[in-house]
Amino acid sequence: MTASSLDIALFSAKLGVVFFVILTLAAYLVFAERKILAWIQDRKGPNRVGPFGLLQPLADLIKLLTKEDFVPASADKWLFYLAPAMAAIPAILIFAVIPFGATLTIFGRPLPLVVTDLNVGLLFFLALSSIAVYGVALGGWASNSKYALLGGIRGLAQMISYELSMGLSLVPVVMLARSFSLTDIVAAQASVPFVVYQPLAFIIFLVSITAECKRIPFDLPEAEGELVAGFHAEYSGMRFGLFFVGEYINIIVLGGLAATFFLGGWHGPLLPPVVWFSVKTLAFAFFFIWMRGTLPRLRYDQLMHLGWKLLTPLALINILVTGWWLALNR
Amino acid sequence: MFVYIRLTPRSAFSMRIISDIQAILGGFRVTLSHMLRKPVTIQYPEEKRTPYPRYRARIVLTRDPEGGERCVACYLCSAACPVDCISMQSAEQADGRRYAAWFRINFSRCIFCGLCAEACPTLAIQMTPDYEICKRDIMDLVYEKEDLLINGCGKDSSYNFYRQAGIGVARQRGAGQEETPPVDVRTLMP
Amino acid sequence: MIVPLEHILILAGLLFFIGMGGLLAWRANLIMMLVCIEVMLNAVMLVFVAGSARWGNADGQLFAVFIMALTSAEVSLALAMVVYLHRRRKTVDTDMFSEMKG
Amino acid sequence: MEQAIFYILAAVTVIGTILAITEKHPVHAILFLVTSLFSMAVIFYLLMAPLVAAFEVILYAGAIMVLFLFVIMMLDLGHPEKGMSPGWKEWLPAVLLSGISIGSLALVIVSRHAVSSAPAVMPTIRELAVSLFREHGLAVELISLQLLFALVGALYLGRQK
Repeated sequence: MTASSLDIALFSAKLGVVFFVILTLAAYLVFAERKILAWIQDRKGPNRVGPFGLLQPLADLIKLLTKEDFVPASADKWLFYLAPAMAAIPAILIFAVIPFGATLTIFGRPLPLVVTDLNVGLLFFLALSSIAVYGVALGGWASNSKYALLGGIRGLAQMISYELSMGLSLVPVVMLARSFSLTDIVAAQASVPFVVYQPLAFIIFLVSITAECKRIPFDLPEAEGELVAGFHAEYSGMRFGLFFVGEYINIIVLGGLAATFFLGGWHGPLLPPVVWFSVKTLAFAFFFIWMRGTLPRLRYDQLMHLGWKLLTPLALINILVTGWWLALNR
Repeated sequence: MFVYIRLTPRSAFSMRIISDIQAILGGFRVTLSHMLRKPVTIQYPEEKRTPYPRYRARIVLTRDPEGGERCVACYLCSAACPVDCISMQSAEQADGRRYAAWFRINFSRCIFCGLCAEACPTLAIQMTPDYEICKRDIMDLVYEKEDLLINGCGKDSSYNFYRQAGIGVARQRGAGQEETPPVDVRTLMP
Repeated sequence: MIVPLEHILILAGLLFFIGMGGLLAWRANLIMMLVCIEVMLNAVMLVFVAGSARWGNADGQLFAVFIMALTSAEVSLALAMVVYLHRRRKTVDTDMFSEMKG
Repeated sequence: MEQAIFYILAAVTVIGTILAITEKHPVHAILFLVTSLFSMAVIFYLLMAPLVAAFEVILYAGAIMVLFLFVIMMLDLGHPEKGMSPGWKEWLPAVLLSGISIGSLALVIVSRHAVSSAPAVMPTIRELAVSLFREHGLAVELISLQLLFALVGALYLGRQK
């Protein structure tokens, strides 16, 4: 085996493992969400399929795959087919730039535990998260239904608004790490995680990513109470499943990003790096679920008010203060 | 022109932020405490809760203490039923005692309101705590008289309608317990 | 440089003139006119970036970024205008707004 | 390898743009344009400008085109049957003019020699930033002012009476 083919084999193995782990994790996050929400509501949650209901994701998958794939007669067929993929794929692509462990050495070759270390990794993340808007908007529009259209328009406006505060809250991180590369950002937090220097940016980022993945205080695009299911009201079968899985992949990826930007990524005492990274990521996932069980949905004007009049100015002031601080301590 | 200016003192504003944060964190605390609590779920097919004796579920037809049918086919239950799920056909025995030739309750329509049991003058129709009424075929939910009739008195084991007011069936008119003799209309002449 | 500069210039020229042709053809529809202008601006950005790559100079990339910032300002204003005009006349047909031609 | 990718992407860009411009349905046109912008972004990346590539996706595909989509969805313009799509009378002069321009451009380029130039060393993002804020500080200020004006203008035009 030559050196380059060994590299390629290692890389493909890494890719396969990452892909498999993320998809499995997303499926089990659905299960975990149902379980934890049940506990919050003093219920037991799914416990029939397999021991403790552990095979429930498999049953869900079979159900979704065997359901009728219904397309409304007046829908825009191609966009209707395309939208779920456009919602799910950017989410999984973002993980390509997240470093999830220290560099390993296998067969005498260094194997960095990141799919690709892009020197504009942070911008790559922002770019893909802005692409994810298309799935919501086009899915809502192509269904040709009132509720879906309303959900799509709401999703569009919400995700554009909160992308701004999300990007601005990451500027101090870049200023502290002096790099766009996520590997460098993690390396810069070897001693102290950035959440210590930037608690405000951390909170703004957390609120913004909650809005980005349309989780419950900000789930206006799919608001069951008012819009039936919002942008995916007309979807069924595995197309709906793709929207659904995309949402949970988004939770994992955004949790991993929050850990990378503010909690020091895979750095941590005692435990191996990969374990630290998973613990931090899953803690964020748990927090999202906990938040879903706790907070009520915002009204639309409150959502826009929070995004434009509170988070964005706060993020800008935070950038200014960080700049001053960095200039004084140079 | 009326100009409305809302003055918010700075202290009140900061107080509001603090109280808002407290409210949100309090919500998180409550959900966390519920997360650690024991669930109240009853695993139904395996664990069953015992219903109270007066639980209103499946309807039965009871018998009097002598073992005869209580139902006199008066149609009051059928009239009281808001969903019209009770139907019957009255008939009369040779001694004038009425009974139901057939008696049918469609449980696929029954709403278990209990109005039939309230309307029944002879305590024949009663409700039991048997709540597991599920069938694969909807026609199996139509209960005939033989399905409804039980060998027992139900809730009141001493009551017998014809003993209280036996219209010539158990004894002569006016001879029942706590029954006044029938008024002879001819003696009421002024 | 992975390909000769001339090839990139041909690509940019093609895009620019496609955008120009579209702009001329779609001159009744405000939205499509704006879309065509975006295409033309993109072609210009491509020229700047290609020049930057050819001579190893940062200024070309910076001008591409400037063009993007200007475009976003332009588009936000233009789309606000479209919404405003649509609110007045319920159409985005430019021929409907020609009462000032004298 | 990279050259082949470049030519494929160039073809995708041109075809996507042509489809976007000839498409009658505004939403489909926007989508074709987004495809073309994506391949353009990858071309930028191949031309050693990752920053511009990222901004192309964030700003063009992620913000400007989404804004178009938002306006089309909000104003309900996605009906080609009542849209003002151009007929051959509009297309003919446009195609003629563009054809002449493209032809003359091709003539000019063919008359010269296509020389593969020497690989240049690309500035890093750090150098880009230094150049941006040291040498072009005035331009940054002007552009930020213009963005402010655009913000005020959009708010003024969009306000409800």
